[in-house]
Amino acid sequence: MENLRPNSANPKADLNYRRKKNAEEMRYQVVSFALMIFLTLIAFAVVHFEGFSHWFVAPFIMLLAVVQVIFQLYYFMHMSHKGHETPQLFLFSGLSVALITVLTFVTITWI
Amino acid sequence: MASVQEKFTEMTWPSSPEKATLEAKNKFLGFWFFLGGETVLFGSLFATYLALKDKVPDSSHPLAKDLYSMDLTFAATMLLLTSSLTSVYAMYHMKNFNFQRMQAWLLITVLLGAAFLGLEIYEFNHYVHEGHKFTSSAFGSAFYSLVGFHGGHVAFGLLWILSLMVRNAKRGLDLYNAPKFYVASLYWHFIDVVWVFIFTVVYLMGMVG
Amino acid sequence: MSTYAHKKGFGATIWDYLTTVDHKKIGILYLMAGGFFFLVGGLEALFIRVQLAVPNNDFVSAGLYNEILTMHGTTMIFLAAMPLIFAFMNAAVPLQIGARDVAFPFLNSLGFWLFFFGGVFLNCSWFLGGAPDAGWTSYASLTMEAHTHGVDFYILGLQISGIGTLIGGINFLVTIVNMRAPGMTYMRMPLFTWSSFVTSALILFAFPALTVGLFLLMFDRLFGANFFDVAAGGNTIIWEHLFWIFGHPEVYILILPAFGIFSEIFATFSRKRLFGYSSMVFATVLIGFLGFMVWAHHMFTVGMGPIANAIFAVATMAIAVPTGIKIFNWLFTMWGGNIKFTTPMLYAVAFIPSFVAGGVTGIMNAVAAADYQYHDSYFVVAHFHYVIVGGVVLALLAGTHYYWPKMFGTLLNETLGKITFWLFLIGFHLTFFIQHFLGLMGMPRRVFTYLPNQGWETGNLISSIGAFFMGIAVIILLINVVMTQVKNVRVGNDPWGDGRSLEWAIPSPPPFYNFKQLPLVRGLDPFWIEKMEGKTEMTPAEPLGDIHMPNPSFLPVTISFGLFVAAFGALYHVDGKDWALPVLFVGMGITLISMLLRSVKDDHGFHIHKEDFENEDKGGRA
Amino acid sequence: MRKRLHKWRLISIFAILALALSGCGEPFLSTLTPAGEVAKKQYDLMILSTVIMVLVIIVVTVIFIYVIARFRRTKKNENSIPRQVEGNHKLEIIWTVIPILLLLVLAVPTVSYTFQLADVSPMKQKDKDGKTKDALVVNVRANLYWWEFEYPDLGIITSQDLFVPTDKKVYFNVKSSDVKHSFWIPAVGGKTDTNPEGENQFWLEFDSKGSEKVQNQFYGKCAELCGPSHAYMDFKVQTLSQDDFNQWTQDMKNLKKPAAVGDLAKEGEEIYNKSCIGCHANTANDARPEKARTAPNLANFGDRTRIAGILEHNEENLRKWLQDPEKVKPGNLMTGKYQKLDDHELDALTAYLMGLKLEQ
Repeated sequence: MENLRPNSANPKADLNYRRKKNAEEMRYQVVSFALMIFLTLIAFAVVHFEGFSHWFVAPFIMLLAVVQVIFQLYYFMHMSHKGHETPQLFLFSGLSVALITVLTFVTITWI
Repeated sequence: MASVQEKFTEMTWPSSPEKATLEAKNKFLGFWFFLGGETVLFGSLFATYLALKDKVPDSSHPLAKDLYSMDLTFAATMLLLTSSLTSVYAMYHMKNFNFQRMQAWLLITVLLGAAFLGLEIYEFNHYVHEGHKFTSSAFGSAFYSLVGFHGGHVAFGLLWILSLMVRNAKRGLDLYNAPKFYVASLYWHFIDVVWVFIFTVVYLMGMVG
Repeated sequence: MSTYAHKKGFGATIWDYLTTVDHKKIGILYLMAGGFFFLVGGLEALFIRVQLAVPNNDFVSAGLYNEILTMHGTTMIFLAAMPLIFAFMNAAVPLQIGARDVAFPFLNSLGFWLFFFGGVFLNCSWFLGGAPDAGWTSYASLTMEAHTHGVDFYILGLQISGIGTLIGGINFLVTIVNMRAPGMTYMRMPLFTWSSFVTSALILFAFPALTVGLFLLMFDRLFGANFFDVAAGGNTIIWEHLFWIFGHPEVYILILPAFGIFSEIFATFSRKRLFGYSSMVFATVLIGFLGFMVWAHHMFTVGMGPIANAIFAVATMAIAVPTGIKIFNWLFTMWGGNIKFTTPMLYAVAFIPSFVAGGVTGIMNAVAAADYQYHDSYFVVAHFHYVIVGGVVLALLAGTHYYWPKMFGTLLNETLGKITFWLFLIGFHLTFFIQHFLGLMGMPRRVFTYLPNQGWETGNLISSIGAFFMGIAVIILLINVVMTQVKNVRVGNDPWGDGRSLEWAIPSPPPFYNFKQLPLVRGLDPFWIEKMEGKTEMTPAEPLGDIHMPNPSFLPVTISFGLFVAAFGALYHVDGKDWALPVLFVGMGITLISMLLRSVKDDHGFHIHKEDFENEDKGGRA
Repeated sequence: MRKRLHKWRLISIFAILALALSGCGEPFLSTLTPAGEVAKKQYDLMILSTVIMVLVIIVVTVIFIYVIARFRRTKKNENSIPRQVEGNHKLEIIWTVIPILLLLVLAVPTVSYTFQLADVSPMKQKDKDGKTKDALVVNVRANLYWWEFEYPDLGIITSQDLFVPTDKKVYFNVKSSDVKHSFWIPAVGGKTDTNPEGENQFWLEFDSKGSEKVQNQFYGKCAELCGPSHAYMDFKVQTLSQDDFNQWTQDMKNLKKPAAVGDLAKEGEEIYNKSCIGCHANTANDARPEKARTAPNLANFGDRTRIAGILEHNEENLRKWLQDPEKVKPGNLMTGKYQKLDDHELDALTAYLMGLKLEQ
């Protein structure tokens, strides 16, 4: 959207507006970074604690990883922005091929 | 469409320089496609690792839970995650047409990445002394291939960002190099994404057994 | 080839092709290189059939036979079929979407040269101690046993050309997404463009699996890793999975563009809009999608267990549905049409029964429990030759005749074309139909000979005779090409008279900038729409202006050549040869320095100014 | 053009007829002459799928022939422009739904048979001694160009010739000791790969009627490219009635260290003990571990029907094989493992080996 916004009559105002928007986005980035660090800490803590069973830990930290990666993709890599429909489609297609591969290798490679 | 050689000021700098020209749009999209392919590449390596995890010739070889250390992995993770944020800062300044600050943040990113790589080399060296080698077991081959491929990506990313910084140090930002900086930072984030899965699947799950 | 090149003298023409970044010339390069490898692979096929013509034959030895059979498969898939498809994609897709160029002209050229040097490297094995001999699938347990360098040539050669293919795929994806002319929406794209798009996406997701597989094999064979060494905890089934995760989509990478070419031909020569265009697009995408879910049907006998076998069996059957949709849509494109049987149309028409035969045996193979009988027998050989020759090769031959005027500005001789067609079609069915029965009669595939009195003599003899029909057909095609070039009768924009898509609205061959003004697209089959309104060319979508063009570059050749050199170093390093490591470094050095040159030297291309058009209406280079 | 097309169709019909007349291949080798429950099930599936597919082919062919005959461009309609039809939803739904139904018809037996053919539960029921309760189990081990068949519950090992009782399910554990091979007895049932990293299990049944037709011998093949002599990696299956099979197992068990008869054979035995015994065993109860059994067991060599799996079983061929194995089976592992034998030694060894028979 911002790309299409025509420069307004007052370029200074336009610049200020953009600056403000960029700074605002940067704040979101910092917040998501804090969340990512937080999720990482939880994952390490859960493993460090050693009290939980393997069956809880493995899926739980996988879930944390997935959430964290979503932050990376959508905020750091701007996939939440407009104009990322095709990248999304292809990234997720790649991801599904990768997932099927992993699933196969943990189930039917050892005979 | 703006011309690539045009000189810009803060005022005239477009708000999405990474997509301001057709060349830039192509680069942007092509790079995302490439990342889609990379996802499959790393997926295959992860799959191979999982199939061969702890598959060793005999019991004298160390297994995952004997090897991995939490401190080292944690330090490496923090370094790489932080470097992801610093490259976001660099792109923030790129969008604000502040070349000096962008270069500064990129430099911090590079330093963090180099520190990560240093840790990884130290780690590998340590494992080799424990008897966990690339050539000693299928487990070793799979581990070093997956983590090493990622390490290779980090090294390549460092070289890439550094050469962009050096090449453009004198001429500042324009629409010819802004997309290059942008895709390099995308690449850097992608490396981080892969690492998130590596520390979770390889290290943390390896420690749980 | 073009008149423009003739004026420049031989050396200059060569240099022009070595440095070109023009998609049309790269298309010609792909056609020539792919065509050459097609001849090599065909010769290997003839050797195979001579050896098997009679039992206990000793035309070639067992070891040499395995090399020939491996190289036949590898060459045909990677070095003939794929590049020929890339030839037509390069020649037609940018024109069909009304683009002046592809998205990454430099990478386009790099993709070609990587493929070319990879292919040359692979074939160098013939002269350097023996070709790979573990089949085109190179199953890990056998490749780990191989004691010659053949398999290493396979690994490194395919790795190099595979990178080229991947680059080509990304290039076409971006081109189709970003470079369409005004009005050319996704649902107005010609079906060949659509199938090129889906094929490129398949390349993007399938080739990384092959890359990883080849890396693992390379690490094992050249650097002492243990992925496939069972004693050290390795597992050879990993290779089978990785290979087929790539290998099955690969089949669709080949067949979808073939479907695309036939769709164009059916519509053109039936003088009718493609029946059920949107369901054709949908079916193409669906086939591409399902293509990733079914690879394990190549592994039914591996022992994955009944659950996995059943899932993959049913998933495989599902592919028949979109394929069936396509077959009926083609039939109904012809229905009510005004069909002209030109050479390309003959191929298209013959394709339907041939491919249906290959398709139904595909369904038979999907029946897991029965596949235990078909698997690795001549039945499978018959099946995949029916789809690949009956589908892909017929499409490539059809495409050669159909796009020849657009690529070279001359029409191939129709009489010779029809003779080629009949000989090839008869030869094809003669060769492969009988092989279904040989397989059912218990003949395993990839045998270098067979003992008498097993009931296989007649079938094999018939099959071998058929192969020679195909050989003669190809020779006549070559004669046709030479004759046409010598006569050099130039043709106009739309030599078939019934062209429907944008490529037929511009000269044959098109000027290097393709469209002086980008055309305005008003619907599916844009040129047809204009013709129906009595116009002879497209309405421009923009005023005449400067055109930005990329600079030619020699760097793609040096980048690829560097890898070619480095591969020799890597390969002979294992033998402890002193010169191997230096060669490896020199090769990598050439590549890296070329890449560095590319990245530090700004390349902004050049402009053709609109005044040049106004001065010289012909549109030569400024 | 039209005439030519007809001619071509006629030719292909004749070709198919000729094929049908030539039969379905040799009964000891062809999947089209099933001689066991597994092969019969697979044959049924072949027929079912073929019928469905022929149905599809007929529909396509009828439309195809009508279209290319009816809608040709002629001098008369050269310039006519046909109506540009976009599509037809009804038709499109029909040719989507009908194939789905047909595939369902095929999918149900496919899934069911796939599970039936994988049912090896009787193998897993062991008695106190660790022997299989009610099933005959054979361990098949594929090696570069030869097969070993071990009867773990009976303590017998044979090579190259597989002996099985008729009309009874026989269960197989298959694996490979080097590269991947594939175990296939076309007339009796589909193949199963022998992998280097683990065992595969499946079952076959050899019916007595089918066996009679082929004088109790089926051909077995290796179906996975495994090197130069892949084509020669044949084995034979000898079918016996249950009583004969019991007798055979007794004979094999009782087979003690063979005594060479005659001077020449005695001389041969010496050569055997010097040059061959490192790899080949000559008793059916070879106690060495698998890894040490690097060559075919020769206990009943004299009774085999083939030399090296491929040559007719006679002294001339045995000499030929012993003299230069590489010439007979390229890439085999026997070549170069022993010193060259002169004519006399060849005669002696041949005499000894031919004497290794059950009847003794």
